[in-house]
Amino acid sequence: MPKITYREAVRAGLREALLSDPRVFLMGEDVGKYGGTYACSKGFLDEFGPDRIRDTPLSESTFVGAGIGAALGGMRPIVEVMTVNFSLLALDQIVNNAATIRHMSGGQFSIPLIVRMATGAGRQVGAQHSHSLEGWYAHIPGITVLTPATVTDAKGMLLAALNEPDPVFIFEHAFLYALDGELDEAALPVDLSRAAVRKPGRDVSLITFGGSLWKTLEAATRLAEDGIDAEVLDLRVLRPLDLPTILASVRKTHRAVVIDEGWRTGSFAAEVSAQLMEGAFYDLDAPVARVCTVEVPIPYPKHLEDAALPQPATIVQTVGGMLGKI
Amino acid sequence: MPKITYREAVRAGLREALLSDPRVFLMGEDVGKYGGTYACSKGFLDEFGPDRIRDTPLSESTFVGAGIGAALGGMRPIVEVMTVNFSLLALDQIVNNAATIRHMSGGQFSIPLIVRMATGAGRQVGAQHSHSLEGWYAHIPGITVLTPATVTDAKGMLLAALNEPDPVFIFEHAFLYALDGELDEAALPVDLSRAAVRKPGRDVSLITFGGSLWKTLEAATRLAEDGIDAEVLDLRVLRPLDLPTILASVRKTHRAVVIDEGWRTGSFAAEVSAQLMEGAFYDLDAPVARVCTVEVPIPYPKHLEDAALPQPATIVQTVGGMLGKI
Amino acid sequence: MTIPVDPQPGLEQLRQMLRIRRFEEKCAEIYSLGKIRGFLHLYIGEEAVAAGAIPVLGPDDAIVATYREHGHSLVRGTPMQTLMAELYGKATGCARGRGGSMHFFDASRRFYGGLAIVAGGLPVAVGLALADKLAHRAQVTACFFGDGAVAEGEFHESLNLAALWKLPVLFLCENNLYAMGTGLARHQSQPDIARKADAYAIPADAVDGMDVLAVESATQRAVDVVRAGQGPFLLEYRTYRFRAHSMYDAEMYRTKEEVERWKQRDPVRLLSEGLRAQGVLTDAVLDKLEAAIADEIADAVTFAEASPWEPVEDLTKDVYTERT
Amino acid sequence: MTIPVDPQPGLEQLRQMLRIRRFEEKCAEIYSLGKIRGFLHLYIGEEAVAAGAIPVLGPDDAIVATYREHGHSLVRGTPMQTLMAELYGKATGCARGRGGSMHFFDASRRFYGGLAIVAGGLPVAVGLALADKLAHRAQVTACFFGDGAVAEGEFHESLNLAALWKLPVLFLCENNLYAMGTGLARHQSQPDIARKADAYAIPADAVDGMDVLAVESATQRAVDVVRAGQGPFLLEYRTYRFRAHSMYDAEMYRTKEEVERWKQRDPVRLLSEGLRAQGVLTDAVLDKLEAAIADEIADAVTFAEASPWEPVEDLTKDVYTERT
Ligand SMILES: Cc1ncc(C[n+]2csc(CCOP(=O)(O)OP(=O)(O)O)c2C)c(N)n1
Ligand SMILES: Cc1ncc(C[n+]2csc(CCOP(=O)(O)OP(=O)(O)O)c2C)c(N)n1
Ligand SMILES: [Mg+2]
Ligand SMILES: [Mg+2]
Repeated sequence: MPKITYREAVRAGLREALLSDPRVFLMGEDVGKYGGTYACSKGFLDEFGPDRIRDTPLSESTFVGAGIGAALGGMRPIVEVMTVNFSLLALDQIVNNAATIRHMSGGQFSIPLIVRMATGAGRQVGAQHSHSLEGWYAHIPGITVLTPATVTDAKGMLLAALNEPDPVFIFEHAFLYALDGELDEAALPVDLSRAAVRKPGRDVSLITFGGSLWKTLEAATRLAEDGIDAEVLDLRVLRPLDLPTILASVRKTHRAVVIDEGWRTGSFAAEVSAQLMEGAFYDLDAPVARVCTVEVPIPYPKHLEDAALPQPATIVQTVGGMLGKI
Repeated sequence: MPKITYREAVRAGLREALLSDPRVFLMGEDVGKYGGTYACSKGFLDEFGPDRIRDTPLSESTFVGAGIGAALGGMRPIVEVMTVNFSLLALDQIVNNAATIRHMSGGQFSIPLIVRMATGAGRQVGAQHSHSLEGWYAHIPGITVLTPATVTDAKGMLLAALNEPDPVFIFEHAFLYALDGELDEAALPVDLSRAAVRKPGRDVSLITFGGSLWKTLEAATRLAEDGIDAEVLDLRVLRPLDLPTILASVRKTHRAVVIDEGWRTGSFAAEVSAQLMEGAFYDLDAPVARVCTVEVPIPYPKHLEDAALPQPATIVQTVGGMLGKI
Repeated sequence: MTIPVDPQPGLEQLRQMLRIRRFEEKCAEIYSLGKIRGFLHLYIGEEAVAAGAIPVLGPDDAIVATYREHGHSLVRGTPMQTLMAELYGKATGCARGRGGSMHFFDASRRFYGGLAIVAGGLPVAVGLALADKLAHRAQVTACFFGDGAVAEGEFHESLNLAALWKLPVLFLCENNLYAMGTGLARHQSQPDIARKADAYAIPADAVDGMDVLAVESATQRAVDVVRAGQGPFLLEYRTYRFRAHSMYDAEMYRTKEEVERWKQRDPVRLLSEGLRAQGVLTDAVLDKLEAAIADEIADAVTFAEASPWEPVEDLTKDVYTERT
Repeated sequence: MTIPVDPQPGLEQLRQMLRIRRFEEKCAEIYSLGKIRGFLHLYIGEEAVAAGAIPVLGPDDAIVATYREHGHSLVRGTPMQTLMAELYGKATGCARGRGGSMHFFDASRRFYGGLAIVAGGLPVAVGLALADKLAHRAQVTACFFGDGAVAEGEFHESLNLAALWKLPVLFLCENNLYAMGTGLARHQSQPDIARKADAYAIPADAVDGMDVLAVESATQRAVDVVRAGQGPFLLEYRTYRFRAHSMYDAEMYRTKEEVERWKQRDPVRLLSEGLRAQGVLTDAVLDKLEAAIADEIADAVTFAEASPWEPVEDLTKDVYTERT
């Protein structure tokens, strides 16, 4: 399988979308002339022209709302909100329009809208640019929330999202764009209904998603050195959640740690823990643990940012504590 | 103790705040000439004048942001966002400024801001006007989240919030304004650090907050008729959460149901469940259950809205199922 | 008020205004019986705007309106039965009863709501127009909003985006001088709304919103500009709401005299007088009109009363599209 | 460019502009060593704005700026040592190292950031001015923002609110013709920014932002209006950024020629030439200035390098105020 970067995979997915469906167009801040903040649409303005690659003014609420309108009007808009941090300005359109219009109209309207955004911390960009709010978004009925963690998902989820008749939000962890990986073309478009076991194991289920997957896999490797066989589950889709796969894993391992870059209180990890409480209580040999971000606006210096975020070491330590080892 | 309505209690709290501290002023849509959407500031414009009772244009982001600025400038603004539904427009100011500036500046600045808003469903006002997002807000470090459910808390939390040096968000369930109750003046300003046991009991802990408290108490009454002695816990403060009181209750009853008007996935109830997983796993005789709102934009007709929201009957049924009775 | 040579349009406009007026009077009555619930924002006093503006649009043009949209739906042609059923919350309603007063929808007439967050419809309208432009359809999108919406950031963002991209959007501001209880001069530092268009290099106009014929011709001019592909247009209708903001309010924010003064310019009365002076409207004609409208309303109420509720089992239907 | 009779102000402005220029050149150097991380938005090319505008303010006036605020902090008087330490993320930094380049703060100089959400500072500035007004303090709040911010809804909302309430806010737009990679004409349908003030009935002006003396006098006029209690003022500085948006970008959105053309109007060069023509600036004077600045920078770097990190135990300190 060819090795490409996550950024290239996103770009390839976008390009395929644009080539395959004339209703698809891109809009967002600097997706055109600049080539995309994360270079995911580099060259597109030349290739597809300004009608389909649309630079917007800084006005998140309106260009996301315009995406909703364009989808209602029969197009297949792909909106890039530069980062999740700025999406807060568009939340009214998302929660009150994108998520409600289908139901509220009695099913008369569909909104086949895709919104992509970079998410996550770890690049020393400080408190206003380091949010991880994909778990927060997953609270909202009416939308689908995707967190591609691999290059195959980066491309494949975009293509799969194009087939969705309802709004899909794709959160790309900013740290992943430079990640190299094997692109499994045969798997495209990927299945949006299932979580993925990224590493099978018997002793404990490490449940995570997005950028934290790689830290979790690293932790699993370290745990293996200590003789602990961890299963790593990548949720992939936060809404709707693939509960059967989670429950199957935990019923096998009897232990679970949820790793989530969101702040602990009200994290998506809490939802997973509550689901395990409800669905696997009698299978658990130990309480489900959470490894989340410390409840603090993310500070700029590396040592403090590292201390705030989940790290392989914290995961290893949590598992060790749970298993009474290390 | 005198009986007054929740609305009168809020109004009395606001009035006392205005009388006691010249730095206090009110701003928001229709707080002045109109007298407040829920009449909580009726007569204030005449009594305190237009400098201190400020009608704002429809511009949630800016008047909440102006509240942040005024607090930075040494005032004690009380901002009314008409309802939580419109607060989505102000989330950038809340998450990126109000919640971060103190920490991000290295502790140089305080933001003694109070933001009040009506929350909740149950009045047949449809999908865009029926959100319950206080649990969502509780995800954000740097702010305090209050959910007064009684008339004493309605007044007392406001007064207590005035002593807080950091941003406080008060969610008043719209259904409560007409509620009658006894105002315990001796308890004012109330303690913001503790959850309250509203009804002691031995068999199960019913954990809730805000508007759901009254449905939960009604359920407890019905359960008592069936011989089930439920303890009813009113969280009161969602952030910071009073975990010791929750744990003490569940360690006594060994069973818990969390009742929350938020949508189930990512609800605050999930956080409470996860906390019990972590702090009371070995004390639990049954998995913690959640009674939440069905994951659907709230529909207008009464029968569908009732079906979407937590109800005394659903609580009773859940407890019955848990105890193997009824 | 000048009356056109052909009297029929004038009569049709009177009929539409009376349909709105009588329909809403009935709604208020039913509301007090508790059969309509939630918020109910009446359009009474502002009928000339919908009645004058909407017939100018073609059947393929799109409309985005607010929670005060009964009049717009009626004039657009959504059957009164389904609107009344919607107000009752019945399954036969124009949004299957789920929306209620604030959320009328009608896909077959490109009526995209009934959106109840102030200014929230503007970006959606911009997007609808963008879709039309990208698909090379010569359609326009008419976006109605109140004076209160002008203060919201989305007004500013939407006008800028629509102008930058030369999108076929009619920004139609129903300036009734109040945002709930806040008068125009207390929410706009520049109360001349049409004048704001210059900040976006958009053409604009302001028109007497109580004069249905003036509304019609100003809207027609605006539509012509927009349909010619010259980008958006901002049109301000100067009108007034005769009732409370929603069903009840103390109206402490305005005087009885002010309301009475505006009622002298009641759009129904203005048009009626004009048509009478022309000899087009007689008592007999009016009686016939009123009788037909009374029948239509009675029929709508009967329909709504008799209609079924959506089964509770369907509560979660259409949160997402059903997969087959 | 007219040079004032007293040459000292001109020299002081040159010194401030050179401090910014050399400081940021050093920052870029240190960034490539990996000692400064995250985003680093250089102000190079725009120095005349901060150097001309900020000295006009009094010590009790407030300032709200953006992520491109190094120049503003330097001119305001926050010691260069603490700014450099902030860029290093050290505990001695002006925000204890927690903020970094985008989040300079200085309570003692009423410098409220360093706020990095575009337009997010405008409402805060409105609130600061409201506090001053309510407390009857004759202070003004200067709010700096870019041309990109003008498109955001908060620009619109904030100007309206400040004008309605006659608040002492200086809205200072640093129009450098680009919002990241999007040129002014591609993000503003009405690219004449000062002209937008009419939509809020606010006085406005636009000035050559490369001419520090013009910046100074225009700002002084604006401050006079605002301090007189006549409400806000919108002032547009027409300037240009010589470097990439943040540390690196491909700059595909503009031509080298355009950048070169603007460099002909380098504000440092313009002022230097003027001062030389006047005989105020000589090579010797310039060498002395540069040497002093080089010392100041070297000292700041030494300070930053030698400074301690905030202990990791303090991570959660100041999320909330410590209770005693
Ligand atoms: C964003 C938002 N804020 C507040 C409200 C509550 N609200 C509903 S209507 C209204 C007044 C709107 O006034 P205007 O736009 O002039 O429309 P009108 O009611 O006069 O037709 C307000 C404040 C809302 N629906 N949305
Ligand atoms: C709300 C928001 N959207 C997007 C961004 C990302 N961003 C940072 S700076 C910038 C361009 C801003 O341009 P302008 O206001 O002209 O300021 P300049 O950088 O030119 O000084 C963008 C898009 C942001 N910080 N905030
Ligand atoms: Mg109005
Ligand atoms: Mg710029």
